[in-house]
Amino acid sequence: MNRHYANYAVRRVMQAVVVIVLAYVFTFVVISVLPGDPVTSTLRNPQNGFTEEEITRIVAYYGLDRPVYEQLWQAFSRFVTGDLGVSLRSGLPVSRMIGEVLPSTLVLAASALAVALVLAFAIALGTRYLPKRYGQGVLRAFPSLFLSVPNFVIGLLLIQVFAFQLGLFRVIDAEGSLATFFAAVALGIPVSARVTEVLIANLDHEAGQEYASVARSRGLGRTRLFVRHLLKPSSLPVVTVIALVVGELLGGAVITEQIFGRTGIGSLVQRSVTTQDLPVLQAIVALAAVVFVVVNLFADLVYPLLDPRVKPGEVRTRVRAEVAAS
Amino acid sequence: MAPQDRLTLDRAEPQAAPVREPGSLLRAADLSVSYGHHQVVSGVGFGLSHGESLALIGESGSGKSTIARAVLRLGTGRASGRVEFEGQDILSLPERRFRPLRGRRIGFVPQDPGSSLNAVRTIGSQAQEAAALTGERGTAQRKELVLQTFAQVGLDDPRRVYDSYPHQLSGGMLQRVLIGLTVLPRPALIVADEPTSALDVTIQKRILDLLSELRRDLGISLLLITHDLAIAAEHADSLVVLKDGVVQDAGPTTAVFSAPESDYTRRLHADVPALNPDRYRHLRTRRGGEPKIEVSGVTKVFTVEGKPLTAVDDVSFTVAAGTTHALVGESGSGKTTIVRLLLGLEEPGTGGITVAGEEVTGRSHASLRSIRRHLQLVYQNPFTSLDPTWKVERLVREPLDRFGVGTRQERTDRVRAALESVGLEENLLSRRPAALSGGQRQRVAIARSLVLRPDIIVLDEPTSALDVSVQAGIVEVLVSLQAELGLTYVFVSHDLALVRQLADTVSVLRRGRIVESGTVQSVFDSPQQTYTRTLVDSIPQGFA
Amino acid sequence: MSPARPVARVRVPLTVVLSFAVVALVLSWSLVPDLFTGQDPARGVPADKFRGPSGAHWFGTDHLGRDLFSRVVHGTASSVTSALIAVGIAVVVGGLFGLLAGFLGGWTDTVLARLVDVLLAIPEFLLAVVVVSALGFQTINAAVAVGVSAVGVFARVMRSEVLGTRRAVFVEASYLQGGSRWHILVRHVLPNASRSLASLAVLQFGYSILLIAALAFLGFGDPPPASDWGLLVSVGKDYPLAPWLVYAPALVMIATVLSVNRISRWLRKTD
Amino acid sequence: MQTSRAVHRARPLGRIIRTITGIAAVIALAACAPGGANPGSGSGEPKPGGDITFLIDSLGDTWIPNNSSISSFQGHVWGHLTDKLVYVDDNGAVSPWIAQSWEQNAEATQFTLHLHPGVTFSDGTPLDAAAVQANLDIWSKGDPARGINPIGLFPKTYDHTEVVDPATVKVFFNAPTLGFIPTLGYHGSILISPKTLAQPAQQQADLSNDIGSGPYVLQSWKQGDSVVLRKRADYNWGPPALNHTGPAYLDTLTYKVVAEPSVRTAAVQSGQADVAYNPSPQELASFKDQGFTTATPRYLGFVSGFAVNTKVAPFDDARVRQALQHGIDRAEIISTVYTKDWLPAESFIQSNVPGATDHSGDFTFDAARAGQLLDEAGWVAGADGVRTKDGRPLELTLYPNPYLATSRSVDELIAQQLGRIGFRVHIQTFDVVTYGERVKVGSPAVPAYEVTRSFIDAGTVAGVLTDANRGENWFGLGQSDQRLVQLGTAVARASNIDERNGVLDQLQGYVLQQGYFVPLTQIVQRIYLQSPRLHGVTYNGIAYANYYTAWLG
Repeated sequence: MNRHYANYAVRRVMQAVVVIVLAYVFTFVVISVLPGDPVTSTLRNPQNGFTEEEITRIVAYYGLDRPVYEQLWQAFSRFVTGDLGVSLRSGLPVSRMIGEVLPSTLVLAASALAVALVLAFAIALGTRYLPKRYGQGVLRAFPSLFLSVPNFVIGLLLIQVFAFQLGLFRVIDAEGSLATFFAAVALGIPVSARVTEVLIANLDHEAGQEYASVARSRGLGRTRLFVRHLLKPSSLPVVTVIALVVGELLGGAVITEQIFGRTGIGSLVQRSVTTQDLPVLQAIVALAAVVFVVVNLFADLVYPLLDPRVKPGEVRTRVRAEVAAS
Repeated sequence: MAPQDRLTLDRAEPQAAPVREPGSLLRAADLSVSYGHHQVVSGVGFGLSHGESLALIGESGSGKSTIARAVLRLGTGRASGRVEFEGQDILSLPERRFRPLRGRRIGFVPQDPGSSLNAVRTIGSQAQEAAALTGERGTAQRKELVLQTFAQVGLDDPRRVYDSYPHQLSGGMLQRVLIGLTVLPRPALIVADEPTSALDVTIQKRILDLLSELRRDLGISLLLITHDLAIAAEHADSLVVLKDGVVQDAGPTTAVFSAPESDYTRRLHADVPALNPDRYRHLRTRRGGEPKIEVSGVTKVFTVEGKPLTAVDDVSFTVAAGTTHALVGESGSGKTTIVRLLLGLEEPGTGGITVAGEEVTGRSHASLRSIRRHLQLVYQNPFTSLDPTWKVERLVREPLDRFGVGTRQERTDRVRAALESVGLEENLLSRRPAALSGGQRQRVAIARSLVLRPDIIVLDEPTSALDVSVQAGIVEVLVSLQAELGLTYVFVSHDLALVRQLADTVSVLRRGRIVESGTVQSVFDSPQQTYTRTLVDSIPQGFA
Repeated sequence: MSPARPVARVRVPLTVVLSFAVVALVLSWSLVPDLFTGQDPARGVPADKFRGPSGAHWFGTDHLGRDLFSRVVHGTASSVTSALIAVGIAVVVGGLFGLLAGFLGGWTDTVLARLVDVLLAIPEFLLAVVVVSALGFQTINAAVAVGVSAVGVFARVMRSEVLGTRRAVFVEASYLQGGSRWHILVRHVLPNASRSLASLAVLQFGYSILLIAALAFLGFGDPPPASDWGLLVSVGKDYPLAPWLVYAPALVMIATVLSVNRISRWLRKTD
Repeated sequence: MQTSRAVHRARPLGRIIRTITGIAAVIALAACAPGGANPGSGSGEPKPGGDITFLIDSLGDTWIPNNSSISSFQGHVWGHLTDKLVYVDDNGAVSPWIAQSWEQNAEATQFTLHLHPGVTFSDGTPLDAAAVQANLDIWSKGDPARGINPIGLFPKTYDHTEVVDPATVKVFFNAPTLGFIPTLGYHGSILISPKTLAQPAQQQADLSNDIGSGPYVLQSWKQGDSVVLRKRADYNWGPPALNHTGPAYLDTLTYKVVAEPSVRTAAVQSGQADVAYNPSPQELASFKDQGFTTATPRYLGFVSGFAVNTKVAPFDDARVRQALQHGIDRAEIISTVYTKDWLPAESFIQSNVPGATDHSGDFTFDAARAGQLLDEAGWVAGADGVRTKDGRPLELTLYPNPYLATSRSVDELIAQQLGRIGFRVHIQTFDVVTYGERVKVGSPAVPAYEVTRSFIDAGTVAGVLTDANRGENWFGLGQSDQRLVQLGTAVARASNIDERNGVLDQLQGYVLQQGYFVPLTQIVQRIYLQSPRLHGVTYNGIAYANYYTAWLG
């Protein structure tokens, strides 16, 4: 197993590197498909009153007059050395812009993940304890409901009720702890749906397994059965799910941050898209891919160590399919 | 898990003192269990005394496992009636008071040892749970108890077992672990739900013997759930025969076995291969014709995780036209690989295979097609061998379409004829496999293999996924078709009793090698090898 | 033990019936909106602006006095169509990727697998945002973007289904029956692999409605007087004094997606 | 907002070298400005101290001064961090600020500015003639090689500046540039420390490196999120027109980005913030009823309206253009999309621009008249209400202007109104970037370009009418309309305000009678909802709120 595992680890790391490189190129190409360049089109706004000659000189400053492959090569060789380039709009180094807002998004994403996990485990636990006829059906409908409500509606609702009606937090102090909590709820609810679905499905699966009956036949009560037997095998796939929803947390942050007035990666995406600030957008997408790939790499490498049954690379596909289908 | 303890029963019954009479330990009366509106057990009653054993016999859907679970209150169905254990009606006990009985007084041995232990915890940590039922507090002492018990149930290296994860042990070892954990707290009763049906034949016998031994030595009563009449007769003092949740026959083993009251029991008796070695003799016309299949010196080596694994090692046998040759072996004996080699699905490393005079090895897909017209395969599991999206008519017609046989009308006629020959009604033509029973599906699979009118059919454990009575029907069809069409069969099976019923010649396989071969008569009556003898001995004899 | 499969009629739960009813209603809104509302979605009576829900205006009126119910009904076609486009792209492109990768294996599989990894590595919503920003801010482009962002998932599911089906015993059986690769691919692998893809597609339909709405909410969709559901919420949110402008279309959206999810779940169960 | 025309609207310039004294301006403005601009004044005395939070849609993209000073968003911050050479109030009146006085030659090609002594930037650098020279140069030319744009509307006729002495500069133009002095009060013309200007773009993009001389200095900022300003204790050179000396009253100003308009207004309503920028106009009435202050200052510039492309059929026909003018019900737009605070257009420039005259008679709403004009032009009403001519329907595509939040709603309403007289109106909306790319003046796809443009001097008008002197050629006429060319040239060449005003009146009448421009309403691009406890806010000529004079009650 050990040599096998080492081989597997090396192969996965190499795959991850290839994916990151391809993701960078893919994003660059997609973004550059855009006809014309964003700087020119903004400068042409008549209110600015620029002459064509002035525009040409400004565009040359940003290097936008060069062919795409040349721009890609330059941007990529800088990216490899950790230089993310300079924003077309703010004129600031992109790494500084991202660095400034990153902590806020990390806090939000981590809180949202915590909310999602607490919610998921609470609901899953509820389905074990509530009577089948009444409470359970409602609980089981939760993930589906969570996935059906647009996250911007959740956000608007939370703000309306908790900030304006009840005055629990100040919207202008978006980084405050309660404001962060509610933003995390808005962001975490759809994520929790994914975790809950997998968790409930696994709990049901495990509880239906023969070993659960056998354990009960050894006189184990419901709680000890849950804690000692069902919890671990059911929660292990959650590791993989968490790795998969990292992307969802980043994507959802675009809307959540906009609604809650937070300044983070999400609102930076929103700004750089509306202003076509390509270097910023490129850097964020590339970094998101790096984060996603690294987190998943980590999950894949750790999983076989947590679950004695699993051969490297096996469960991942199963859980992925489950998540995809949920 | 939903609570199943909301049972409303007469609880005014006095707490009778245990007496030594039939049913003094466990007595069920008018027991019914239903899932939703579907009643699966109706008014069943039986009794079991201290130190005795009782077998509940039935095919799938007979409700036997449901009853076992009702006794342990592990099932999800609603039970009504009465189940007295040591004089106490356990159906009406609140869960809180019943739970102490589980494990301590009533033990449970499950069907599939592979899935009956938590895969992410070590055997030892789960064994601790069982040891705790003895009241022993110290972990070290409990471990000592566990290790002793493991030794007692015949596990060679208790310490290694203790530290292992379930997937690191074989099925037989796991079943020993489970039995050990069950007897550890010295319960009064063990409920064993088909404890051996997932195991190889030789191990089956050893496990059953172990159970009987423990019962004798420790004075534990046994409630044995099984579909195998022969096994039941061998290991139980009394029998209850169930069909569709209703008792068909009950009483001491000798009585039920030798003079069954119900038709069902009689039919069941007749369908068990072990008890009727000569059932199909009248249908079998032995014609030692030309050799249809010749396998000579075939070896196949696979590479698994970088290591070579010899699946088939220098195997040779011939099958005469119109006869049945059986390949017998336990799991891992290489019998499936031989089938795949025969069909050209694998290339042998060395050796040659000739089918109907044509060399199979080293041929292209296209030229193999012509051989396959003569050579058809019936798979083990009819639940996976039929495309679930296709209808019966199209499933059976597929070989005709692929080989472009006849006109459309001719094909339709041949499909109908094939279905008729396997005893299926025409109205099934437009059904999909999901709407068929297991036996019907296997008949469809056989019809599909017949429709091209091949000379040879390879039958890869064609009945192992089916009930005995269904199996009997299928075997009947196979045998009469052979008589009618002069087919040659290669019959792969782990069930020696079945082989004895329908094969002419046999090769006994072990770890890829043929250990013994010859006519069925000679191999079964006077086995030369120890292994063959063990196999033959493991055929249940009914009650001895 | 052979699990006897009773030939039982499939019983349809009440919630599924309700879900089908909701979906049927929504589909008929999109096909024949005029049957359901007599009011012009684009022309309002400016004097009647910001009227709350009432008998005359079920969902109230908006800032130009237009009937919101009529706008929701007339916006259905665009919301439904764009979600269908998204699903179509995901199913066709993703399905094809998965089919080829799973069936051909080897180099094709390796190359496609890396491409799919890339699509999966970029967070779905971010990918949609990038694609829509490259194509231009219109609902149709948002639909394409959402479709592209789902290609990875569909490819991966299709691939694993194909691999699973390809290894199925009945496929080998067909091969032994003389079936060619093409025959097996088209007649056995595709129908079987598509079954789980179908319930995923239904699910993705609901999810696409939400994603396209989210893009519209951020201003990456069609502008008014179009009345996609997401756009209605997005425009409505600017008028906190008329909360129905947000909640009426939001509820319609939630009901639709919930129903679609329920149906998908049911399809998966009855598979 | 009530407009009172200032006394120095007509400021004689010319041969006589005239010095405007600060005192005169102070008296004049004290009389009119606060009353008009500050509805919240009057309760108690101003007192120092306090902090306010201003919620804004965005803080734009960059802080490079030249690239951001004219932004509707960053302009708020620049207005407090920096000073300008002159002050222009909401009626276009120009008064001294850092330039205490100025003279010009008769041809309006040379200007001499006399600077306020003792003014320093917050880094201690003196704001002297050299600093002004550096600023004028960078406004005019920018430095594209360093990524620094020029200020677009700065007169292209600028030649150079000479430092006469530390307190005097002389500015030279290569053609008459009557608009130079007013342009110095334009939001682009902010005075930045020469040290900052010498830095590369990446440094200038960091707001903390951008040093001004204004009443506030930067305390902290976070890109895309917020800017906190702290008052400068030694500030003592505010515009005399604002009637306030010494430092500002409020201790800090916090500009905080809240993208959702409803969240901004709700935050002010619930007392969590003091000012919300750009609330939805339709909700203003309700806020007023609840006791909140609303401000809708008009900037100086063009009204909201359409520049019609006469190259695109059928708008090559004056009768069709006039039908557009008469077919639009401005009162309904105001009552539906806006409030009573909005005024219908009287010309194609805002009525507070010096030189604007009332021509509303040329484009009154009259559906019957519009129909008649279309009949005369040969457009026949069809069964579905759409007029056709030679089989072609009467169609018009509108492109709502993304820089004006209400534009979308207005266009939807106009589509309904024009629909009644037989037009089929399509609406095509784009985001800011795509709009900039696809919707251009004179493009054949754009029959009616929706104008939103502020200017500080009416002379700007001359540059848009035709393509003479690299003009913007708004109406697609080139120089084919002799009369228009002639009027435009007269406005541009004028070296005297009185002379120019006369021509300007003729020009307005001619453009509107020809139907070249279809005015809608006077434009309010910046709307403020503010807490009732905030007093003393002033609004300048480009409608930015100034909190130098503001205090909390």
